[in-house]
Parts: sequence; structure tokens; C-alpha cells
Amino acid sequence: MLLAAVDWHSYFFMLFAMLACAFAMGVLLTSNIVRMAFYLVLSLGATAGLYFLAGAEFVGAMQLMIYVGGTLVLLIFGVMLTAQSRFVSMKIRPDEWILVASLGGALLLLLLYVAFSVPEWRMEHPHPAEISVAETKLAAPIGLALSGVRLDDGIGYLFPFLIVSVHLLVVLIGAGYLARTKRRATSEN
Amino acid sequence: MVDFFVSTFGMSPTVAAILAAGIQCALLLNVVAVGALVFIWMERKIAGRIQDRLGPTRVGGRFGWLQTLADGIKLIAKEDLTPADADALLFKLAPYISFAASFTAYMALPFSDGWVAVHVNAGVFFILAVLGLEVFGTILAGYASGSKWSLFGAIREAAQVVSYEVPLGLCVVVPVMICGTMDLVAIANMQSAGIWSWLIFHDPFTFCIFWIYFTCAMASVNRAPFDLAEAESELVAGFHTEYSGLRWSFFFMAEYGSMFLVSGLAVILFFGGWNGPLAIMSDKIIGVIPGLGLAGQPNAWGFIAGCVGAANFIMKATIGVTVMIWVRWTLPRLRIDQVMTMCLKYCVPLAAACFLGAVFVKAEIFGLGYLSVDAWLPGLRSDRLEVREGWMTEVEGEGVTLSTEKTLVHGDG
Amino acid sequence: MLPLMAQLTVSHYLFVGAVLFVCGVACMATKRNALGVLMGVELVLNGANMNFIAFASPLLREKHLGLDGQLVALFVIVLAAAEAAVALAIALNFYNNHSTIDVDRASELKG
Amino acid sequence: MATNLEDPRIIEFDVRTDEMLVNMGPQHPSTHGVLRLVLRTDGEVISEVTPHLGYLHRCAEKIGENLTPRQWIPYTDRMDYLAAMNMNLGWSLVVEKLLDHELSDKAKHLRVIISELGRIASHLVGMGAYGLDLGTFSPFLYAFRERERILDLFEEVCGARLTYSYLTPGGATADLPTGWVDKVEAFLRQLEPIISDYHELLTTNAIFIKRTAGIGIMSAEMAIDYGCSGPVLRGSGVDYDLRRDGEERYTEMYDGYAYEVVVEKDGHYPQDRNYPKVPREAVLGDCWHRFYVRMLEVMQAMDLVEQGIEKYKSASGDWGVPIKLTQRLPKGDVYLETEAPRGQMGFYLVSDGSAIPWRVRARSSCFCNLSVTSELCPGCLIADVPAIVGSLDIVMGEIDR
Repeated sequence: MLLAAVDWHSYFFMLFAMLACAFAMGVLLTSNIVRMAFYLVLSLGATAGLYFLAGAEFVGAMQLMIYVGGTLVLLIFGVMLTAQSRFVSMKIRPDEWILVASLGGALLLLLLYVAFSVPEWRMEHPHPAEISVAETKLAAPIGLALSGVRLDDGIGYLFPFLIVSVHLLVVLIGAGYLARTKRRATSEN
Repeated sequence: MVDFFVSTFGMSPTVAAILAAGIQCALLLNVVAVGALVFIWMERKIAGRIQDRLGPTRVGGRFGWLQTLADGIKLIAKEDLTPADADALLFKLAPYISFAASFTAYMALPFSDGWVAVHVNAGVFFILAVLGLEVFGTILAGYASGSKWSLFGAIREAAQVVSYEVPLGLCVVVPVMICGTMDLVAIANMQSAGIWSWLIFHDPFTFCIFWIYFTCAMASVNRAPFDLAEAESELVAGFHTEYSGLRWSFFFMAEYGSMFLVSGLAVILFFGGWNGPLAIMSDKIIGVIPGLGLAGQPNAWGFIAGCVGAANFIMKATIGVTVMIWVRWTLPRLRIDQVMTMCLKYCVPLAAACFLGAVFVKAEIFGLGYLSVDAWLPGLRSDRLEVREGWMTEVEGEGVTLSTEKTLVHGDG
Repeated sequence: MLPLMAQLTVSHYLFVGAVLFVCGVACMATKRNALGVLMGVELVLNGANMNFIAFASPLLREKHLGLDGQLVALFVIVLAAAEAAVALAIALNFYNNHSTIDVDRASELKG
Repeated sequence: MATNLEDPRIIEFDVRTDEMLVNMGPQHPSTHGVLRLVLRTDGEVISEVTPHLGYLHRCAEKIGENLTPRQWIPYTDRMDYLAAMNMNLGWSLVVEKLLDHELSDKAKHLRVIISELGRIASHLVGMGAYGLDLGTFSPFLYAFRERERILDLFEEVCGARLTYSYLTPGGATADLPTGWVDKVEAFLRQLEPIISDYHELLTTNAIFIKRTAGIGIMSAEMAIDYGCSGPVLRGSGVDYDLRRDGEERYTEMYDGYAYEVVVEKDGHYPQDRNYPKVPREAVLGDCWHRFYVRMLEVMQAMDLVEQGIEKYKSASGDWGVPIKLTQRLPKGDVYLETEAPRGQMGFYLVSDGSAIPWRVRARSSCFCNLSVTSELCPGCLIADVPAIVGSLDIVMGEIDR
């Protein structure tokens, strides 16, 4: 029957892809800032699912933990701190909508044309079944690659890894300093 | 499970897969629901004992063990009202996010050797990631309830949970580093040679890492002295003030679910998961005396060993939950800034220092190697070699010998 | 849609990446709330990340990027976190000084 | 830390959007009854606190103008309902002062035993409720277990458990039942070790110290300026206790009793027993010290009751027959203050010569103690407000009357 024909991989891809696109559109369409944040969380969760499906298990878990669990919590904090009633839902004038819809549609069509025109990308993988599960267990090789030791003779990423970590440290301290609450001159507690 | 259905009932693999997934979900949902049921009852009984009173005694037989069921039915029957200026959609959705997040983490939690719903290679990492999502439910509940006070509670709790994930992550990395893998089943199997193989006794650093882990776990689950969110004295009931009936019970279940989950993780990482102090089921007790060697065998004996292992695991995790309950009913509550300073000024530096110490012990730098138990009882961690083998086989062939690699593998004797 | 689902190829993932990217750009263009623009940026970054993972996945293509694709995706995630932190700090600062989060109002530098 | 409004540096934003007006409403569980605190908060830090009173006002004083003094006793019970015996004592002493009624020694010792037992019961509630404010539930139940035993004793004496109306002008409504005194001695013997457990449970608990030490610091001058009294005053190091420094008629009850006023004099508290040490962080006049003074006063009250029992057994005279219901009051006015568990409880009685007082006035100690909150709270966090209000140990019944 129908269920047997559909192999699991593409079935779940369909599910996660629909979720991701639907909630991305949701972010675009809703005017209430808090709903936007919530739809963004769901959309990024669905993309994490897509990463798992594409065999990037480590990146999927990182996305869930760092991106959704960290960055978006930061964003929601920002939304909470500024969500005074008059800024929560700011309507967008209809004429802007038409402009954006047309431009966005054109860009989308262009990208899709490119995505589906290159034959090399549309060529199916000859024998997907033989990819052993070990192939997708990449947590250890990624860890080693980040510390400079590449197993499949690629280049090590030690240097960019250090740059990124120092960069992140500096940025977070700067952001913390920038956003500290400046007390009014009076309450010198 | 799937091939079992296919071979015996001749079902098509898809239907079998759906059925298997359904059974596993139902099983896990029951484990969590019954667990929450038992822990709520236990909390009331232990709180009673601590406060020199009896706790529930009348509902359902002698020890009032059906009390929670009665509460559950009352909660279901209670009216789920939504406050007027609440953001209806988010208000209704928040408890389910909280419960879903705390429940999905059970997928990767092994109860016994091989008894795990989804054998995720990076199990520890997956559980930490999903635990991080639970904070969304609280934030949305606080915001969507529309009242100033629940917003206070929500922001406080979010700040606390997010900042306690850092030391929690640091503490979890130490056992992972010692066992070399993030796979929970492998970590627990490495502690199968009696009480000395448990990671908490591995070296002094891991010992105090456990205590930091347990404090941070209590904080990230909002229990005991850190339960700022529902600090009754100032914020009435924090983010779930406006909830009642079934929705409120979902928050309650999420809290107890993640409480058991966090203590379960502690048991696997530090207390040898499903191996008892005298690991009779594994092939070597205390690394020397030959045990029954039943663990992991496909036949009925293996199943019994599995049951004993699961009982071991649940009993140890329940001890962890009891300690959380005990601490809750004795200590007063910390203030929000004290909770934050404790996290940033005490937990994170301490965890980092112990982590550094554990790394030195593991890599035998400064001669610290003799601090660890493995140095004195070499036969303890027999199967650490296979993990290393399975992971690094390609390297041996091409002669790329990692210099650090050779010294790391200590126990190969 | 069934024929399309016969066998997953890279272009399916590119489709999702493109949708995310366009939603992000449109969101940046239309939203008047500074944080709305920020969310648009997050969507754009995720669209790009999706393409990286698609090209790096061993399951979808014979000749795939291998580990590099996933490592770049990791770096994108980390940098997105840093970027979001700074952008949020600026937005909060702006909000504290001008008590408004509306992007159109931020026109003090106008000549 | 007072912020005077003329200070030019104040930049008053018209739209201080994150300045929130939040009220810890009347139905708030932590404010000891029906008190409404309006907090102006800047994020988590409080900039201003204004208490709103009157939710528990029952015009007790107006009613006093058409009741004879003995009929008004039940109203004094309902003022500080946690220490009703001490309220009755205060009112009885005022009426006796007006009538210049002399009491026998036995009646005096009876009153000392009863009022000190009432003090222990009231401080136990103060301790339990303070633990509740800071989030721990168990001390509340332990405190009430001991308080129940005292209430049983009082029930034997006067039949009531909360609003006793036992001590009346002229003495007491009835003598102590036979054998009651031995029960009190048995109760005191078993209370001694339990109180040291309570010290471990709260006073020396690390988190409790963190939540109370150094918070809501009130200097001795501010305490005197605001007219605070009782443990709140002594917590700031002011050596003032009405049982020793009060009026002649009140202090003569305590003649011949060996006790020390619980206050930090020249650097240390009385050391007749090994009380727990004062922690490093605790500054004189903070919440911890107020709580500590209360806990030490329980021990002090236990000594007083023991001495009272010996004196009562050997005392002579009647147990204090109450005055006639329609006793005519001489013309004139009289005011007398007693040391109630929460502070100085004063009663003022103006009589125009008939049996019914012309004007009755009760001066509440908690009213002055509460007024300190608007001075102590600015600058601290929301979570500190219950800690400060709890340490003042206020009872709304006495404030609103």
C-alpha cells in the first residue's frame, strides 16, 4: 500500500521541510513580535531536524543547543525587555507588502531555477543504501578536525577555531558592557 | 523490535517500524507519567516526614499512594481558564513545549544495557541540547499570561536556567572525557566492574565534579534553594500563576520528568548506570572475581540481567530524586542575584578547575596519573579499548601514529 | 509532489535553503521592529547553512564536500550567536536611550 | 540613602518605560495578613515602597467609647491576635492605674507566667512565618508544633486558644488550675533542646544568613527616630526594654526576677547560655539581628516563666479578683505602655467619671515598625522586601485595629 512505497528518509524530509518553510513564512507574515520569535524557534528546530537527515548529526545537535537554545533565548530576552504594549505588533502598510512580495517572489524564482537547473545537483546518488551508519557518526572526526588533525587528509581547522573562540569571547564581553543598565544619576545603591 | 515484527507477523517493514515506534513511545510516556506520579507522592510523604507529620494517608489504601492519581483527576476536571489579556495561542502552547522538551530527552536515556529508545551516538550532547529547550516553555508561559508578576518569574527563571547550562555542560564533559565517548550506553558499560569502577571514585576531581553537577542540575531544573520561578513569597507562583487544571499539571509533570532525567544522567555518568555495587551480572566483579556474565546476552538470561539493571538504575535515580526532595524541604530559597553570583563566581570556575585537574589526571601530566583508580586497579575498564579501536581504526593502517594517542590508552596492560 | 520525492537530491535541500533565505530577506525589509530585522538575519544565515550541509552530506551526492562543509556550518552557527549578541546589545541600548524600538525613528544622524 | 527630591542631578524621564509600578497586593501570602505594598521598581531594584493600610480596621477604639473596660477586653485580644495575653495585660494595667487598684503578689506572678508564655508563642510564630517568607516551609510547622503545646496549656487555663480574654482589670478571670504549673515545667524542659534545633534550622543556616545578613540595615538613630520598639529596636543595638525601663506599675511585676535584656551591648549578646555565634556578614541592625534577638528572647522568657512558677507557688494572697463589671471610673486620663512581644503596646484611657470611658486609644508598636520599610527597602531587590517586612514581624490586626 502507499505507506510501504515511501521510504522513511524522504518522508521525514518532507515533514521537516514543510515545517521549516511554513514557520519561516509565519515569521514573515505575523506582526506580533513575540509570535515571530516563537515561529523562528520552531523553524530553526525543523532545520536542525533537516541537518540530522542530511547526515550531519553533530551539527544538528549543535544547532539545537547553541542556536536555538542559546541565541534565540538571547533574542527572546531582547523581545521581553522591549515588548512594551505599543511595540508588540506594528502593522506594515499594504503598499510595502506588494513591493516586498514581488521582489521576494522574483528572487525565489531565480534561486529555484538555479537550484533545479544544474544537472549535477539533480543527479541522484547511485547507491545511497551502502553509506554505512559510521559515516554519519562524525562527532569524533569533527572534534579532531577542530584541533588540527584531519583523518581524511583535509586541512586542519585549529587556527580558525581559535580565532572564532577569541572573537566570541570579545564580542560577548563587549555586548555585556554595551547593554549594561546605566543607573540614573540618583539611586547610587 | 522492527525485525521481530517482520519475521514473526510478516508485516511490511514500514508498518512494523511505525508499530515499534508507537510501542516505544507509549512505554516511555508511561515510564515518565508513572514516575512523575510516584515522585509527587514521594515528595509529599518525605516532606511530611521531614516536617514531623504523616503526609497523605487516606486516599487509596494505607499509605495514600493513590493521592497523586486523585490530584490528577481533579486537575483534569478543573476548568482551564485563559486570562483576558493573555496571548491565547502562546498561552495554550507553552505547557506542551515544556513537557515535550523534558520528555524527548528520555528518548536517549538508557535504562539498562541496550534498553534505550533511540541509541544516539552523542547521547549526552542530545540530552543537554533538549534540556536547553525547556526554558522556552517557561518564557512563553510567563509572557503569555499577561501579568507583570509572571513576566518577572519567567525572566528570572530563563536567566537562571540558561546560565546554569554552562557549568552543567562543563561537569558533563569530564566523564565523557574519561570514557572517551558520548554514548551513554558505552559510558555505563565501562563502569561495570563493581563499585570501584564507578566514575565518581575515578579521581578526586571527578568526585567534586559530581557535587557541582548535582547543584547545577538542581538549579537548571528549578528545584530546592534555586526555585526562583515559583518563589511563592514574592511572585505568588511565578510563571504558572495563571494556569490551572490540566495545563498546570503539564508544567508539574515537566518538572518531575526533568528531575528524574537529571538524576538519571547523574547515575549513568557517575554511579555506574545499571551496574550494582557488586556487579554480579557482568563478567568480572570488582575486576577480579568472575561474575555470572549474563549482561547483554540475547537469550532470556540477558533479559533478566536487563531487568536487574533497570531496577538498579531506577533505584539509584530515585535516591537522587529523594535527595532533591530532602534538600527542598530543609533549605530556604536564594535570591536571584545570589543564584547568579553562585553560578558565575563559584560553579563555573570550580567546574573548570576540576575539569583541568581531571584532564591532568587522565593525561598523566605532572604525575597526577596516580591519583586515579585506574592506575591502581588496571583491569577495571576493559572495554575502553574497543571504543578507542572502533573510532580510530583507519589511522593505524596508514602509520599516522598520534603521539598523544599511545599514552592516552592506559588500561591496555 | 510524489515523483519529486522519488529520491532525495541536493536540489531539494537547496529549495528549503532558498525559501529560508527569501523569507529572511523579506523579513529584514519589512519589519519595523529592530528585533524583527534581527530575526530576518537569523533566517538568512540559516538558509546559507542549509546549503552548506546539503553539499557536505555523504548521503545526497557521490562527490560531496566531506567534513569541511559541516565545519563551516559550525562556524556559521557560532558567529551567528556572536552577531546576535552584539546586535541585541545595540538594539537594547537604542531602546534605553530613545524609549522606542521602531527602526524608522532611528534617524538622528540625518543631515 | 534617602533620595531628596530637590537633588538637581535627578533626571526624570517622562517615559521611564522600564519603571514598573508593582504592588504586593493585599492578598499576597508573604505580608503577614492584609498589607498592600506598592513598589516602584527599576527592573529588579526597588526605588520606592509605599505601604497601604486599613484593610483590617474594625473601629475597636470607637467601640471602646460605649463599653465598660472589662467588656472591651475581647477587643484587645483581636489587636495582636498572636499575643492576645500581652494585649489583655496592657489594658488591665491601664485600668488598674486609673483605679489605683493594688494587686497581690500571687496575681503579679500569675501575670508574669502567662505573659511570658504568650511571648514564647508569639515569637515562635514570628520565626515560622519568617522562614516561610524566605522560602523554607518546614520551620513553620516545627514552630507551630511547639506553639500548639502552649495553646493547650492556655486552653486549660481559660478555655480559649487564640483570643483568651483571660487577664482582666483587677487580675484574671480565674485562678490557674491545680497541677497546671507542673505541666508548664514539663513543657519548658522539653522545649530547651528543641530551640537549639531551630537555631540549626534557621539562624545558623548558610542560605538564611545569605538572605538576611546585611539586608535592611537600620541604624540605632533611625530606629529611635521612627519610634520602633521591641526586638526591632533591640536588633539595632538600643538597650531599651520596658520590663526594666518601663513604668513603676509594670516593672514591679518583674521585681526580683533575674534576667538580662537581650541586646548587643559592648560587642556581645548575653552569654548565660551558649547561643549560636553571630556570623561575620551580619551587621548590627540588619534582618538577621532582629531575628536573632527574637530567638534569644524565647530563651529569656523561658527563664522568666521558670522563676515565675517558683514565686507563684510560694506567693500569698488572692489570684486577683477582677473589678466589678459596672465599676465607676474616676475622672481623668491615664496612659501606660507594656513590652508586648512585637514592641511597646500603649493604651490611653480618658474617663469622664462614668463607668464607660470617654475615649480609648491603643498605640500600636507594629505601626511604627512598619513605617521603617519605606526607608529600608529602596535600593534592594524585590526578593528582599519579604525578608525585611518579615524581620519586622508585623501583625496587621494591631496596626489597623
